[in-house]
Amino acid sequence: MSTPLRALLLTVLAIGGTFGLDPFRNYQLATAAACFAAVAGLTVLVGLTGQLSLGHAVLMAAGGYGFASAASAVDGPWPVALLAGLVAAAAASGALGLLLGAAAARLRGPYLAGLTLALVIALPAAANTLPLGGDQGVRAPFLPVPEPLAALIAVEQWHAWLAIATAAVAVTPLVMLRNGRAGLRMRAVLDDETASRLSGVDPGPVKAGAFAASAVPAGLGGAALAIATQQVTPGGYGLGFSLLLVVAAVAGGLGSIGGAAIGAVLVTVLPWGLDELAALAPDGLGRRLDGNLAVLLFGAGLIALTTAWPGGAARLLDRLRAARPLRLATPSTTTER
Amino acid sequence: MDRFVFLAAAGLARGAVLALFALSLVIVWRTARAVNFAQAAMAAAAVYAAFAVTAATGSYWAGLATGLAAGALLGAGAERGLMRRLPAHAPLPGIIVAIGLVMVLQAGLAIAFGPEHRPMHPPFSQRPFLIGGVPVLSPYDLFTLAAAAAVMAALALLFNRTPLGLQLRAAAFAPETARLLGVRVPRMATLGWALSVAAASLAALLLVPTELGLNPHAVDLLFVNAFAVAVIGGLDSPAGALLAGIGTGLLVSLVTGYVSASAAPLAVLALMTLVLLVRPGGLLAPKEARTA
Amino acid sequence: MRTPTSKAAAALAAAALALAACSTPGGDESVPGVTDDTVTIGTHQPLTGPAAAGYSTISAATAAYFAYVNANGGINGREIEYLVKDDAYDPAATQTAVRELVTEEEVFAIVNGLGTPTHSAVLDYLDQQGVPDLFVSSGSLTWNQPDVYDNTFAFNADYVTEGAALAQYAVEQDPGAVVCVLGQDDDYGEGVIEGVETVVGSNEIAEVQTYSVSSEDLTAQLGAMMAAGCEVNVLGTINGFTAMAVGTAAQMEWFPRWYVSSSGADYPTLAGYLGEDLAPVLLQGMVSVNYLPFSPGGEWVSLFEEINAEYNDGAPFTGNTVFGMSVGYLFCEALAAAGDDPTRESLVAAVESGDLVGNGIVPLSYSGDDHAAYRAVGVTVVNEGVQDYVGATYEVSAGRVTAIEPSPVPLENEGIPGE
Amino acid sequence: MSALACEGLTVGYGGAPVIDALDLDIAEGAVVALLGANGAGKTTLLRALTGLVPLRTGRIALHGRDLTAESTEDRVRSGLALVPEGRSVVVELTVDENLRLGGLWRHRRKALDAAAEDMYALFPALDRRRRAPGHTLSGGERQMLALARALLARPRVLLLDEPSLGLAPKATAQLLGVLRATAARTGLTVLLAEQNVTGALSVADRGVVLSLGAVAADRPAADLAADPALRHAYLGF
Amino acid sequence: MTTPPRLSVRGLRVAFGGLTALDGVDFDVHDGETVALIGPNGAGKTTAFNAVCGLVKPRNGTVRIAGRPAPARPTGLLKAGVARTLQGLGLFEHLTVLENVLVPLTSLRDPDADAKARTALDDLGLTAHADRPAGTLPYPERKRTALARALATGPRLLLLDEPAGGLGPADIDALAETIERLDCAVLVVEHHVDFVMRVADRVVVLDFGRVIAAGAPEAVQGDPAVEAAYLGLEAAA
Repeated sequence: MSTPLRALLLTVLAIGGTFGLDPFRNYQLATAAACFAAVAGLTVLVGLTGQLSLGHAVLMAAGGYGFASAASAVDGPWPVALLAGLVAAAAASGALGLLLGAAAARLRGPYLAGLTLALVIALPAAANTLPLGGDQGVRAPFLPVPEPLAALIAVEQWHAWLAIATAAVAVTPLVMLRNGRAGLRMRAVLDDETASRLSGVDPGPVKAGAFAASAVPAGLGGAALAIATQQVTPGGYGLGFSLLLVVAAVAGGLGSIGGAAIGAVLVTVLPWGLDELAALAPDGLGRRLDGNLAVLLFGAGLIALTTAWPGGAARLLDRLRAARPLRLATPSTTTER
Repeated sequence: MDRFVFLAAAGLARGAVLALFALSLVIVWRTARAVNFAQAAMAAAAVYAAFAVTAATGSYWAGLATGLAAGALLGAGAERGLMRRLPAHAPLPGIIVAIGLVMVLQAGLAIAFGPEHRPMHPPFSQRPFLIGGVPVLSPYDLFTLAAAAAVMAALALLFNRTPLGLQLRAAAFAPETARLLGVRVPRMATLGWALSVAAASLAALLLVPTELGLNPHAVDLLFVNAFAVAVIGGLDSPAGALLAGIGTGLLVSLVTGYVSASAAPLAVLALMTLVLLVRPGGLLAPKEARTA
Repeated sequence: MRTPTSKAAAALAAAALALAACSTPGGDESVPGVTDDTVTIGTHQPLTGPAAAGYSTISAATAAYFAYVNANGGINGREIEYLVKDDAYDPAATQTAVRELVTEEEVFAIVNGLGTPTHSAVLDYLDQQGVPDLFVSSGSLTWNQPDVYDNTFAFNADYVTEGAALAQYAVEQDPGAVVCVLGQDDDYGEGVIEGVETVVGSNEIAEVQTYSVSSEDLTAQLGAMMAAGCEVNVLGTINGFTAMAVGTAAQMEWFPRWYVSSSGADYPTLAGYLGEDLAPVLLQGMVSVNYLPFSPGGEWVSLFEEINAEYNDGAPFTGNTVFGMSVGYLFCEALAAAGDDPTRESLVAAVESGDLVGNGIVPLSYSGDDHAAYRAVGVTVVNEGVQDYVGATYEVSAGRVTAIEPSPVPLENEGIPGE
Repeated sequence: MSALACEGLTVGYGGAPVIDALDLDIAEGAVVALLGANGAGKTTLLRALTGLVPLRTGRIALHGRDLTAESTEDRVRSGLALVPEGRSVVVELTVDENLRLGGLWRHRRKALDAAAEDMYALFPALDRRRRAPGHTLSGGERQMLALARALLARPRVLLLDEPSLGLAPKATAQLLGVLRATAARTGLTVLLAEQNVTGALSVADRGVVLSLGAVAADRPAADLAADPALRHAYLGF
Repeated sequence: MTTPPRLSVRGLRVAFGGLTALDGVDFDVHDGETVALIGPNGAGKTTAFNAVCGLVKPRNGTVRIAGRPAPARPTGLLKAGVARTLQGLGLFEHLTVLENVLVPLTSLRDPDADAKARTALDDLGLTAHADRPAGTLPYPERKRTALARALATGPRLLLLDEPAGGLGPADIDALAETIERLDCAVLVVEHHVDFVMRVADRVVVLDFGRVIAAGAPEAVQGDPAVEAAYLGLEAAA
């Protein structure tokens, strides 16, 4: 089945799934869909080209700011505003990604990680210095349920639909890119730069392009989040969130889109679940565990995964499936290199 | 002019701490080819240890010694327990494990000690000397400068003038050759980590009394700025860390004083981007000596 | 479908099923959060993260007050269930927390959500859902927009009011002094600066410095202010940075007069930062403004101290304790006024009625077209380690500052509102 | 007495073994030339002996003591030294630092100074360039430095991998001369892997020819030099 | 007017720090001709290859391909019809065999990439392995994959770096046949002398970065300088 067709099917399936969820779960699903888009971009970047970005939250924020400002500026029916917002989100994050990519092509691992780290830290300062609304951020327009559907579904479900559709629009081209010529070239560069040169693949542009290609889905993820939350604030895209995206990518298995989906759901649902659990603990302890327990477990999981079991969740599925001798058309890469 | 003198002096003290922390990153890079993204969390944990001992004994110096020892132990433990198990020649797993360590340590500290800011008191007065009516540096600033300078000098001596330093450098540059010459390379990596985190802990111990108070995130900003400094100076270059540390300290102080506090992080980011685009290996990157 | 994407489908479907199994939305016609014997309300507070140090004690105090009320029969026979969600001062987490409170817990109202950036993130959502959004814990002017957000009410005196009152008192005490401002680089600092400007004129502030909450120190800012010859420093700072500003200046042997906004002038908290030995010396004469009854030995404080001892494990008694319990009192008053069968509409109507008096030292100003709580503040001064009102009280409206008489609300019925 | 002995040594990197069930015994004080075409397994054997590549099977003994389980560092400290092929000079360090690095575990400071001076006397070309950074050295200088560095630790068994690689004939002659003289003076046991057959055999007592990871010939050097099979193994003509 | 040689190298000089790897090397390869570059280890053969491919920057000298200066950009080289194998295989180990062959074809944006890749695999008997990751294949198949990747683009100049290294006699035989069938210019570096003698039309001998002999295989075989280079200094005397 072709990728777009499969994506369509999955999108319909996911949208159908929203009927089984109450409003709060639908809100969580929308958040997970937004994270999925960003994590998919990140996992392709890290898994296929070996470049680690600690700053994908900022790319999401760029998309969110782009969406919010463009969609608010458009004075028209909601589909027009939505479309304008998404285009602006892709443009803003893509432009930032291209800039980062240009730097990334020149930098080795730790230098790139350092640059992206500094970028995350500078976001609140940038929000205060540039016209981005400071700590309060900017409002994204509220998209109410369209009239014909209003009796049928709650607003959270509608936003979940929009977020899922946005994620699909973000991830489908990424999958096609990854399975196509560009993905092949990225993996070639990761495998052996010298052999790549001799095969006519210039590592620099490939790495830079991969960064930009990874930034656009992240930006659209930011747009999806803005749809669900109607707000873009620098505080929402801090270092903690950026690291959570890395956790999701690693947990799902670097390079794996399906893994990105698993990872995104994991980082959305697990902290909430753990906090519910912490609430059961005695008051003083509960308050200390609240919020911290999830981070502690994520950190421990990240360490365990990387040291003991580098393939992530997607690899586990592979292994379970190994009983049936099926091979993936595109082997995903691991952290082993 | 008064304002400039004052800001420059404040920047110098801040720069010394930055340079020391950046140097700690250079050390672990040079001895183990690793960037320790958990440096801030480890240093914070070491400061908590120092805080506890100072609170129990009443002695700043006992706390300081405990903090350094705790830092060294944490560094050695992280290398022995985690980093050594990772595949060599690939930076990514090390970075990811370090990020995991940050999450574990910071959440663990928050669970153990709560989110409160715990005030730490400096061992010397923070009342600055007035020169021509302009407050310049306080005794504590001088202590900071002296401690940072002494440690940097001691590390320079260690690395460049002692057999141990020679082994540390050889193990980092050419591990296989070093092993063939009887150098216990794994031990050197452990030692490098221990030295590095101890140095970072000292920087954190010097910094925290001038801050709002000790909390699990107290060292985060220092780490990010110091990382920028190390990258600006060149991860391989101790002299670069020193130079870029002082320079960045001055930059932050002057931008904060003359422009605004929120512009300072942007100024650091801009400086870093500029340096990396012009010299991707940092200001004082050594010439690529290796050909193979 | 043997590709990684199919795994996404499997995962999403599995997650969807798992989530669906957890709960189902309620669909009855009753008032959300209200039963015959309970009223459930919620809030979002920074229990972890950078702001936890300054504010995590507020919700504990509010909860303690509600426990006291519940132990004495509740309001109109209903006990108050107070659900506190941690948002770590992260707007994204606030979103999740508040949506969970509204859709999962089906709370009657959100009470005392804390923080400008955090609460801004849920303002529209609460408005769309028609959830009463009472007594927001922030001095931003955002909460007072009855035309846009008809269910949202502020609790703090706004920052502009505080800045103006502080500047007015400074000008009266010390005409001709060089006035400077140090403000946080957000709406808090900006509000205070704006308030000061309304009194001294927009170009008359000798030096304006800002800091960001992630700052390591204030040395550069204080140095610049000292060099500018500042004599009166108005601070729009949170407690930690007030302490740092005062401490840093003292280290420079610089002792200007400090005029501090209420959010950063809680004496017990500042003493915690500065140390019990230094605080009375360094904070001597520090001017601030407030509107809540925290005069030591006053009847409200005595009651709150008892409640704190009995229902809050004797946690340290600070301005946050008074603040948290006062919010609790005001909510109980509103709930009592909302009738025997309260609805969201009757609760909002009760607040807008203008009949609520609260427990402040100045009148509450809620009405149908004003959702600000306090438009007047009283001046406090620290003297020998005791922070208390000095009598000067100002009302700020339409950019004008007028002196008024304080009108403290007496304690009635052991601090439990009833009809 | 045997200085270095190995039994049933098998080494491989996946696939077929590179060294296949190899036995070798070198008497104390002997200078043995290890010969064989490219890919015969000479380098792999030397790396396996020093523990740089793991054994699949077999055991290694130095002066009767089993080394098989020891790390490279410990083998070196037991007196086994390897001068690896190519540029093993640490290019970031100076000549003097490189040289001293060889003896740090062995000597106290004073003794190290003296040992270093001995080496400078032996290799005057290095003496002139003590402070020069490693990357400025020529190929011959690098090879001399690597040998001097290995000798500084006074090993009991010295393994050399292609010391003549990239060296001019004169330099090779000089290097091998120093080696021969040192061995004769100190009783050092040497295993010398060389493609320069004539040069190697001129200093060796015995020659071992490796082919496909196994010993193809093992006899006194003088006999081997005249063996046409050896010539064919190298030149194919 | 004569056609310029497919590859023309003039006065090539390459140095790494103090090491001179190539010191004024000249040679040509004409269309339809197979030239072998031989010499002892470290003579500079691979460096010469790298200089032709732009992987190392020469200090002096020119490299011309069909009369034009060799392009520096990776795609340019490929478009100029130059393909190369690497000594250490240089396969994309995590890519399948088919993907390995596809990479250079996609670089050329060849519309028939898939068909050409499959033909190349077919020619070298790799079709059965097309979908296996290259790193999992046995050594001879990996070697053939590298060759297939170089051949798939239909090069006018093929550079083969030790193509026979590590192969058994049967595989070497098959390789020789493959090379004999090619009609493009081939430059090959190889130690396996029988193989060189079989496939080469001309032989260029390098030693210490200089050309010490060049000509027909038989002529070079008898050259005393070559013998000296291989067997060492004593033979030269």
